[in-house]
Amino acid sequence: MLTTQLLYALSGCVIVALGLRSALLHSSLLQRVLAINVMGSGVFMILLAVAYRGAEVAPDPVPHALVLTGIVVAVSATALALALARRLAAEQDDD
Amino acid sequence: MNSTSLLVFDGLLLVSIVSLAWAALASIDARRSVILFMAFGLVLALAWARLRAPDVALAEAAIGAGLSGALLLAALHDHDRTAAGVGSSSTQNQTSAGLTTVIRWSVTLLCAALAVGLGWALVHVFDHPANDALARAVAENLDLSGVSNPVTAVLLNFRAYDTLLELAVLLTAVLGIFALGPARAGYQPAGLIFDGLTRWLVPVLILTAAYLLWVGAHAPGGAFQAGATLAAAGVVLRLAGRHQIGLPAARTLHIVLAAGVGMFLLVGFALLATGRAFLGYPPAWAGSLILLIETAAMLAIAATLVSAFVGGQPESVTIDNEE
Amino acid sequence: MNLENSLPLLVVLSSLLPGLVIFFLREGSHRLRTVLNLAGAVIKLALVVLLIWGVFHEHSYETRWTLAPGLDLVLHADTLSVLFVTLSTVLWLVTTVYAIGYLETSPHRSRFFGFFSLCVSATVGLALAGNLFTFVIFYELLTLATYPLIAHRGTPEAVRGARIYLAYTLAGGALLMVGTVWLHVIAGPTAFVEGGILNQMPIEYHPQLKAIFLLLIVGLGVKAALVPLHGWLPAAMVAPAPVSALLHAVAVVKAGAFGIVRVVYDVFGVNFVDQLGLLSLLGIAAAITIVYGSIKALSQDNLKKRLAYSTVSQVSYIALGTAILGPLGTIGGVVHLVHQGIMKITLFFTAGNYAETLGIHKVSEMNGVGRRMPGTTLAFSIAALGMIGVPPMAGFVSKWYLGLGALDAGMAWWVMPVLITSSLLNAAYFLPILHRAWFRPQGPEWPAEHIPAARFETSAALLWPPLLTAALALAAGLFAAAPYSPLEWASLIALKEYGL
Amino acid sequence: MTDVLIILVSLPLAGALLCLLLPRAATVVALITAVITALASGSLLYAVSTQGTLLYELGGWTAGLGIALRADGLSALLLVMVALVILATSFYASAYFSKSAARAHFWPLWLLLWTALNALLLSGDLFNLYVTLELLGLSAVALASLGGKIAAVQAALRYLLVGLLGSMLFLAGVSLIYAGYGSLDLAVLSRTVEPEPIAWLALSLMTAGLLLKTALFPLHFWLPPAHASAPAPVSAALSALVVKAAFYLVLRLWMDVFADVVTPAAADLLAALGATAVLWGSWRALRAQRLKVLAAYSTVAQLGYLFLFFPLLQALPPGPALDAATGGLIMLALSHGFAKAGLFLAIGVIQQRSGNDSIAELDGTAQRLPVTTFAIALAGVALIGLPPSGAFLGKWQLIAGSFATGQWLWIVVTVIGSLLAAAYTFRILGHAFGSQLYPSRAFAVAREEWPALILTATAAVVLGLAGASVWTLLEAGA
Repeated sequence: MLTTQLLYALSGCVIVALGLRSALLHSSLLQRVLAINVMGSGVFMILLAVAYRGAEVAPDPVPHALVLTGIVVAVSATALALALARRLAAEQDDD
Repeated sequence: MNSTSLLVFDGLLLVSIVSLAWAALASIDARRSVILFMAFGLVLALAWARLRAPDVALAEAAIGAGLSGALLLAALHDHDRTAAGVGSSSTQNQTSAGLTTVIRWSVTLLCAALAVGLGWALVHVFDHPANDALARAVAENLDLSGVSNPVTAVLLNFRAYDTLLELAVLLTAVLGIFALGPARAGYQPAGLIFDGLTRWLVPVLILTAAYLLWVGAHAPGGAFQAGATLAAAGVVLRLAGRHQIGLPAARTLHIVLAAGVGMFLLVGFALLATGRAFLGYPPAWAGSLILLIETAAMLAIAATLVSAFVGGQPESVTIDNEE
Repeated sequence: MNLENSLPLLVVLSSLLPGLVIFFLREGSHRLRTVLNLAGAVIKLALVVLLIWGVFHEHSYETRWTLAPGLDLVLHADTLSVLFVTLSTVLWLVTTVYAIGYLETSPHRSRFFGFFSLCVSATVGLALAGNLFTFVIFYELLTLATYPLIAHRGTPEAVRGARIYLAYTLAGGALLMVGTVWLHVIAGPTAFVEGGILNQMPIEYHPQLKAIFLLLIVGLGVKAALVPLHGWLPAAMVAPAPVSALLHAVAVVKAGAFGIVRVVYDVFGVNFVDQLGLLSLLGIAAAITIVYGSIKALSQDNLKKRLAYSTVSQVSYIALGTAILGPLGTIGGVVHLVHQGIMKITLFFTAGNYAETLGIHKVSEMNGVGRRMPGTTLAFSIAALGMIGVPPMAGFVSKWYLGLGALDAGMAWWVMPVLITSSLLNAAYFLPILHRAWFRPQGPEWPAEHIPAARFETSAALLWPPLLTAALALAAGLFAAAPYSPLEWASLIALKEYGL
Repeated sequence: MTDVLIILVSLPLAGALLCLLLPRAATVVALITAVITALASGSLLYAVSTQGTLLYELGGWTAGLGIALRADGLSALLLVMVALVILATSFYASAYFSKSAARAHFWPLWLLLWTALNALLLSGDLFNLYVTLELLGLSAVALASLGGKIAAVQAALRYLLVGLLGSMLFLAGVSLIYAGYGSLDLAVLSRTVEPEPIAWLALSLMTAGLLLKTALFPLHFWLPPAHASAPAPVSAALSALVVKAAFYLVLRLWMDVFADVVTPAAADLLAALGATAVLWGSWRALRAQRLKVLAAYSTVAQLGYLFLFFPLLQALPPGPALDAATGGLIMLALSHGFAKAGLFLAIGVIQQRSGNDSIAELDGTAQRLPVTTFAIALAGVALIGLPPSGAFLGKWQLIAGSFATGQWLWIVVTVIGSLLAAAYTFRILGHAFGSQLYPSRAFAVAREEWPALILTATAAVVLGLAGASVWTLLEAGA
């Protein structure tokens, strides 16, 4: 097996775990959003590592496409979350 | 570079990525975590490039690090202005200290176990030769796809349906943001230097976007990278204190936002009408149809991201609330 | 769609459809509502007459509709169902007339008569149920349809009474359902067949069958008000008189008793139940209920409460008859299904009359009421004497056959004492009332006189129904031997059950 | 003919765009779209009943390289439920929002939600399912936050974060599957997946994510605030449909794609959680002070039922018994969908008429709105599982299966849960009686009262009487 592939995949696992942990434990909204994004990046790293075929062979393009989609979905969700947080803050100020 | 030095490079890269992630999540100060998160994104882009995923690397740099970062910083800006904000605690029930430590540790252990489990399973997988069926299928059908960049082929032809729904997700997000109320107040008009900077920076960004869109057919790039770059132009204008930030009036803005999904549907329905499958491009037309869709998508993505950054419909633009 | 497969359905619809229409009627449109009610009742009666004739001439009527794999909704007419259908149809017609008179001015009449019709539709459906699954469906529907009737007045105690009723009956319904499902799993779809279908079951299933039998009997015992499951019945007394009449004589309590008869005879088979050693258990439960109900009735001053406890006791005669092995016991039990109905509905009508006309709710207020309301009091007396079992009243016939059956089955040593004690107790709580009504001098004034004595002692719609049912009770006793009499029909059923 | 599959996704999506571009005509456009889409769903059901499972390969690429849409009996039935519920709710919403400015925002998001539901029910591709989950989650959150009361926004935010976490876990599972089997197509996977570490881990990650979204105890904490603070039509869709979509995916994965991977112990775990959900949810519903909170907790309980019988489906050998039980489970899901949607609409009517939904102050309203009260009663019949509701048949079949497999515990839980449901239903209905106020008609039906009545009647009567067709459909499209 390819050491590179394995190295990146394993780091991906670690990042997923880190993200999940903070997502579950953090109380701060912002950090939860960050945590979920980090977790996503971990998953993306696993996918890209799976796609990797070494220096000579061309990688599997499908996971690349999936990750691209994933990145855009993630940014949309983040945007909505931040907008909600902003509205919430405004409401709380009114009270 | 020989393999050992590459291995060292990989090692350093991954160590820095993991530690950046850790730092971003661990830091108490919201601002610092955001900055670290953006750094994390940029280094990730390097990693993607290293894994021979240049399209993803571009997208990560532009969207993952760039625009997410911009959004987060804007949120922080609100946070500074309002007492409670994104940084503040959202959980109502404050549990006792003893309990929290127990929870902390159990969650940590759980996540550690998950990491080990994932790693173990993946090691198992990598023992076997990789399953290349799909990759080969893509390669074989690439000529029929109308583009030579396999990633673009997957995104806009083989799995175009994913991309259609993905654009729907973007649209949903921006509509949700609009529903939450008016945009932020704009920034103060910038000083001469920055203003002058924008005068040439914006055109460059627009040109880059156009280039990325065009090149996507055969080389790394495409609608998303291009859209993000275009959005960057908008962000710059916004920071320069321009209120209109290149966004059109409500009705037109809505058209642009809907353009991505709309073009997809038009092409899809048209093909259905001609008796082909939904989004089943005729090989001869595939290239141009894809470019058409990508152009619309780029505009929609850019408009969406800028609107998200502004946090609603720009002041000058008010949703026409009929009667 | 011919008569053979549509008649049972039509019998149900004849009250269901008018009921649904009535819901949408304007409160004021009194005449239209009355027309719909009576039309439904009369049409149903006509259909039932057709049914009796057909069943007597061995025609088979069955409506079948599949709801789910292995679950058919079956409406089927056999001798037993016809007996119950006839009872409820006749008494419904009378009760409708009475209810129209009784609720003259009270609010929510459209709601009341709507659910009133649903209630009867459920009862008829339950009577015509061709298998246990269908029976369960209508058993639950009956619960739902009665709840609004009990809560109708909307007073806190009315709502409370209705809630207690629900708590009991829904719990019972759940047990009945679980038992039925279990039976389905081990024995397949359980159609009602004279003589039962389970006696062929291999021995290793007997423990399960025992458990199932207990589940079913407890589930049915709730509505049949077997002690200690009778708690809801006194609480439900807050309902308007016509509802109480329906509850006690036609619908709810009867549904429970009828279900017990069905399960013992047409699902398990009475001999098989005996073989499982559960028949005597049922008998003991019935006996305890009979005596307990009568004793409780003694101490009630509230007239309707006293009648309620008397129901607890009287309905268990049916269960007792079922528990007595042999055709004579069966006849006694089944015929009491009818007799108790006629007599008890009379008693509740009259009680309603006293309350509506003179505001009398307590036994202690009834001194000399016989002179003020002779017709009503006459009806009351006939029914009461019948309940006690004075010859030649209907009640006497039932008890006579129960006694003979007990002798026949060699159960006399414990059945006879029960019958005698309960009859004495019946006398002990009815005769004083009669004495007060006829022979005690009338007090200075009545608690609250609503309807002054005009042409009749009270409004005609209230007076005639009890007189009619009293006459029926008398006739059922006097002409017990006549063809088509309840007794004759019960004997027919008994013969079929024992395959004689 | 199979074009109807893609039509069912693209039609509401196109409708959403039109509503966005023609804000003045939004309501009309939306209602027209709703009617047409509902008809399309009906035709799909018919097609499945006649031709069995339908396949549509997008872009003409073979499933695997491309994405395939699939419709079998299960997805067709759920699609029709979604269509009918959304159709009725749309008519209700046109009255509900007639005065509020939120209207312009509501309709596009509403149709996007429908797009997501249909896409999810038809998708035959794991990653595509992830995208539909996100679309569903974001549109649901955006709708839940409409009106922008502080409680609503707060609940929506938590709802969003939970949903995102859920989809991330799901995506992690998906990537493991791709790593292990090199395909995302469900049909391919159901042939190639084997009971081994990678599959177990992937399935547990995806299931964990979905349970978070379907709010199975103890992951239900986010549901009551979100469902109780959203506008009534939105609550109806969230409680009746959105959580069902995640449940459908769990069912699809466990009983279909990963059937060989699932272990009895895992099924027992789900059932244990389901049992707790039934008891805890019902209990909280019984203690609730507000109608919407009651309805939300009842959803928690009812979702518990849907998982209660997983061990049963595991234990039964393929054959009529299993089909009967599976049909029973689907029947429960359908019946709850209609009933709960109707219940929320009815509560919405009460809330708009009387200004609040507190149970204590219900007396007057319940008597002024007999039809709405009756609708609540019908919903109750279906939630309790009394005849002639679909739930009654469903529970019957499932209890029968439990007896057949000797799984007594689930029977006890079902009975207790049903009795608790009766308790919280009649706690409401007790307020309907009293003689101080009453209308001249027992049933004078106002425009906004019809949808609730129709939906609840469907659950409590139609589904029961037409029940047999559900089983035959599942057979046909199997």
